[in-house]
Amino acid sequence: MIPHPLVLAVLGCDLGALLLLLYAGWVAARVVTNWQADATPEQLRLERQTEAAGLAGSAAALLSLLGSLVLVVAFAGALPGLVPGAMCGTGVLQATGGRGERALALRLLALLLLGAWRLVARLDARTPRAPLVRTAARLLLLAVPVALLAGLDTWRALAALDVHTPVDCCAVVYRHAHEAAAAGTQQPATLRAVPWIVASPLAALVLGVAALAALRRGGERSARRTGLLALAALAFAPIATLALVRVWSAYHYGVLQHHCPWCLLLATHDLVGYPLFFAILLVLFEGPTAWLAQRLGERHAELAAAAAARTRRATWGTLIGLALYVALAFGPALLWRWRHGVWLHG
Amino acid sequence: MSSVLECRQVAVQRAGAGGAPRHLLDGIDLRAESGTVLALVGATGAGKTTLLHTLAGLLRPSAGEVLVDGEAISRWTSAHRDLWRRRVGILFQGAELIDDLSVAENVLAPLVPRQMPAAQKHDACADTLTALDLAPLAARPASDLSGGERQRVALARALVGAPAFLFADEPSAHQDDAHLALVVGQLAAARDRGALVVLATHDPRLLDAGLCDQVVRLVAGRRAAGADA
Amino acid sequence: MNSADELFPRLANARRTVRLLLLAAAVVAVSVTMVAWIGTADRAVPARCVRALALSTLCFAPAGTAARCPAALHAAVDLRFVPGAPGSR
Amino acid sequence: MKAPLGLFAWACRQIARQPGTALLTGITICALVTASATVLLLEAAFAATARELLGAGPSHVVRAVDATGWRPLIAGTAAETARTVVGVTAARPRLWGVVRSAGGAAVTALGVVDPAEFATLGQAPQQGQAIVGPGVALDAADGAPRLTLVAAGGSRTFVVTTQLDAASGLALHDAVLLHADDARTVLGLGPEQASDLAVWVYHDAEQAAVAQELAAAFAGAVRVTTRTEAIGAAIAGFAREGSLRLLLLVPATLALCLLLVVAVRRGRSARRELGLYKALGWSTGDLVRLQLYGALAVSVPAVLLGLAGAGWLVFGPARSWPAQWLFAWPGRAPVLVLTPAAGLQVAFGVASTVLVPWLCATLLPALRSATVDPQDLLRGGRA
Repeated sequence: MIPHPLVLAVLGCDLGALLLLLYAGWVAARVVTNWQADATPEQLRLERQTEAAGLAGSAAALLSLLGSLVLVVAFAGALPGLVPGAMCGTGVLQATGGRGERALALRLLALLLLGAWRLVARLDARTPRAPLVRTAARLLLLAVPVALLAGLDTWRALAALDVHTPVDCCAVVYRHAHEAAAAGTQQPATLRAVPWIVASPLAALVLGVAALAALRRGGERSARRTGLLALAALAFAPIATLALVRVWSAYHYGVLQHHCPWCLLLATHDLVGYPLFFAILLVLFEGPTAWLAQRLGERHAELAAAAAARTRRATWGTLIGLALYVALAFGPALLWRWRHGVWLHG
Repeated sequence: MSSVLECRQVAVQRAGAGGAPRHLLDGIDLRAESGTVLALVGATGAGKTTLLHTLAGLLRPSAGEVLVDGEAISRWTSAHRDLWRRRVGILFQGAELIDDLSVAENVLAPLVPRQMPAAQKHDACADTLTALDLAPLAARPASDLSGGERQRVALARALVGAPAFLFADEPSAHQDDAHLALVVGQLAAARDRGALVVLATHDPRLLDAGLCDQVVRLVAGRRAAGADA
Repeated sequence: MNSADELFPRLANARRTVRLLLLAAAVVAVSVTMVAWIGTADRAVPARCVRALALSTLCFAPAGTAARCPAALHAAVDLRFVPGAPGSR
Repeated sequence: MKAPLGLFAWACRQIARQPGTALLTGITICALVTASATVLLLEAAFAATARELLGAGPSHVVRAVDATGWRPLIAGTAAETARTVVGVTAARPRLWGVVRSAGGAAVTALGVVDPAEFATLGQAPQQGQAIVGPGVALDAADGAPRLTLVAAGGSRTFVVTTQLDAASGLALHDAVLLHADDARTVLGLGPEQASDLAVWVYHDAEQAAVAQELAAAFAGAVRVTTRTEAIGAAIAGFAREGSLRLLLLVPATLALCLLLVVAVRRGRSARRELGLYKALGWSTGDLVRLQLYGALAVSVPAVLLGLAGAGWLVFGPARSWPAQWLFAWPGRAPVLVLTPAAGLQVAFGVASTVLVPWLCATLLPALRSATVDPQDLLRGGRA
């Protein structure tokens, strides 16, 4: 493993998160098995440990998020300089022998689970009788192994990083493009782009309408509206990502066939990838959060007020993410069309 | 804002010698409103301190409920009882001061985590120290104080946050008559400010001072019948 | 006692000490960064030397050691760059 | 002004109550950060310097090779051969080699092949003259500074017209610049020969491709080294040396572990006081924040001072010490280059490898001691 400072930073954050998660997971296991609302000394000690485990879990979630951000910055900006032939993160991921992609996917899953746990735990902490303490503990027990796996895969990916064998970074990107073209669909680039050119604005429109509908106060069908919002968000995230890589990134690169997600994170493209992928992740996090908070508020009356406030904040978060994506993905395309009179895709 | 503190069939037990449960309190019922003084009297070991700590949310009853304005705080989780104690001032029987901190710092301790301007915290401490004749001792470490002075510092610490509920265990302990008047004056002032004051005491000087609106006598963890004044 | 410093002297001193320590550490860190920054200002001269003499290595290791020009190493020979020159390991 | 009387002030007061432990913790963290940051900062500075300065140098160096090692090249034909390769914009033969001065030190003799190019540095040396780098020792016994080199055909003495100042140390610290003919004599080369050939290409990304075509263009066996390989090899060697030096972190890490044990023991003894705070209305979060502020108040200045110490050792007047100890650098070390990004990366890396584990190690005992319940305090019978 190369002792690059950012690599050390990722390992430091992961180590810290691991220690805290193990403690929180141990307490969560005891909550699931021993929690009863009585006054025995064991119950009192368990209540105190649950508080401490909540703080430890939050600190671990923060460290995991920080470690993931530093890992992306390392893959996108710092490590390509050390891997011969790598121009961006695509080359670095190649040099990890495929472990890098899996580590990033597991880290995203761990962050989603820790985000869900933190939502339930914070709502639970707002009520005196902690009705959701077991639910929160189960969610944490679900997140701990995934986080451990993500940490292990990250360490293995960084350890397997080969800085001697040259990688063919852009060649991979162009080969994917040609394989898609040669896969029996001898259509020109325009026709292959049409599904994404139609799907992404449509998904954005549906998400926007669902979010605005969810913002309308109260009403008996609010649960269905937040449910629609969650579904729209879960559908929007993959469509927006693929459309960004396949179609809209061309207007940032100025080149048609360069379907590379990592080059958007380079300084040569003004690091526009960071706000774009942040917008997609914000929608992915906040959309389902709105529905989950709504459901919890309905099931536990004492949570209603806190849950309604969180639902509203999550809906606004989804709208902000959507607006950011529309501005940075569709904006350059519209600008190109206005400036040159034609779409880049013909 | 007037509050009502109630006890319904409160019982507190603890594992005694040999593991057999020992009833410290059993079947306690009482009700008190803010703006009044409730005195808990009884022999040593009758359960006065235990009932005081149960009302203050420090102990959770093994049975029964402690309610504030109808809300059973005894069923709350520890975290919420912590925050509820920000409305509470507690004077322990043994003063429980932090010896290597100064008198002023001991009085400031309850206010430290609260989101209040520093000036407000400072003024509250200064006024409370002056009211209990402790201003000259402000910079002295708590380890150098006499018994009476320690008890007054502990009372000042209990009063500094203008609590809605004041639970004082033997507030007049080690006080000479001059300082007893100061203590009684501060307890009366708290009552007049709208707080509910609950005293656990042996001291007849305190009972005769005309301070108490309600007296509850405890015998062996139970409320003695017909003994209320 | 109308000020917190009088009522809580040790508290105020402790806080002031830690703040001073944090400030001093920050000042030291910034000043060393400035020294490093100023020091690196005169890298224009070595850049001119590299261009003028077509150098492909820098003087981070003494002449004649393997670290001086590792890329020039040849698997079959030791470090004598010129036939007949005295061995310089 | 009424000083804020919040958790941070109270945490500072807690430190003042046990200054000895806090001072020992700070010194240990500072030493740990200084040690690790010095090595990482030196590596980052070296890599940044090499990339920036050698960017102006040749993109390829061609050397003739035979079974015994390097062979001289025929300067004229080699340059013409190189210019035939597509993408090559310039080729220039170089005269250089390692020779000994009379004093026994190994120096790098460099022939000034293109006086026009050299004009940016000053007047090129004439025959019998020499321009020496800041690290070369001269013998100035009888007035004019002279330098005697032990060469292939016997020793030669040159009049030193200029000794370059320290600013050129990065490139020419131990260099002796001679007239081309003098250089050939000292290096034992024939009139048409050159040590190797420096080549420049149109675009940096073509280095790998042009290298193969260059090798194919030459009749004899040649070895072509690209600039990326040269820098990579230098950095890798440097990093290997540095990594060995990281072993010095072991004692400092043990000291930090010792302090963690002290922190855990102190946390346990403070339970009674923390229970009292809980009784007075503090929450678990308040207690954790109190102990976190205390840990930060000690470790942040220690990390800052540690990083500053490392910066001083790598860039300040004391920079020669680590260069000599870590990389056997003789005499006064040159001033290295450090880009802000590389500096931030090192600071961020070291701070998180020391600060995050230390805060976690402080947070876990803090969490455990913060889970005290007033009842534990009361059950102690004192209340």
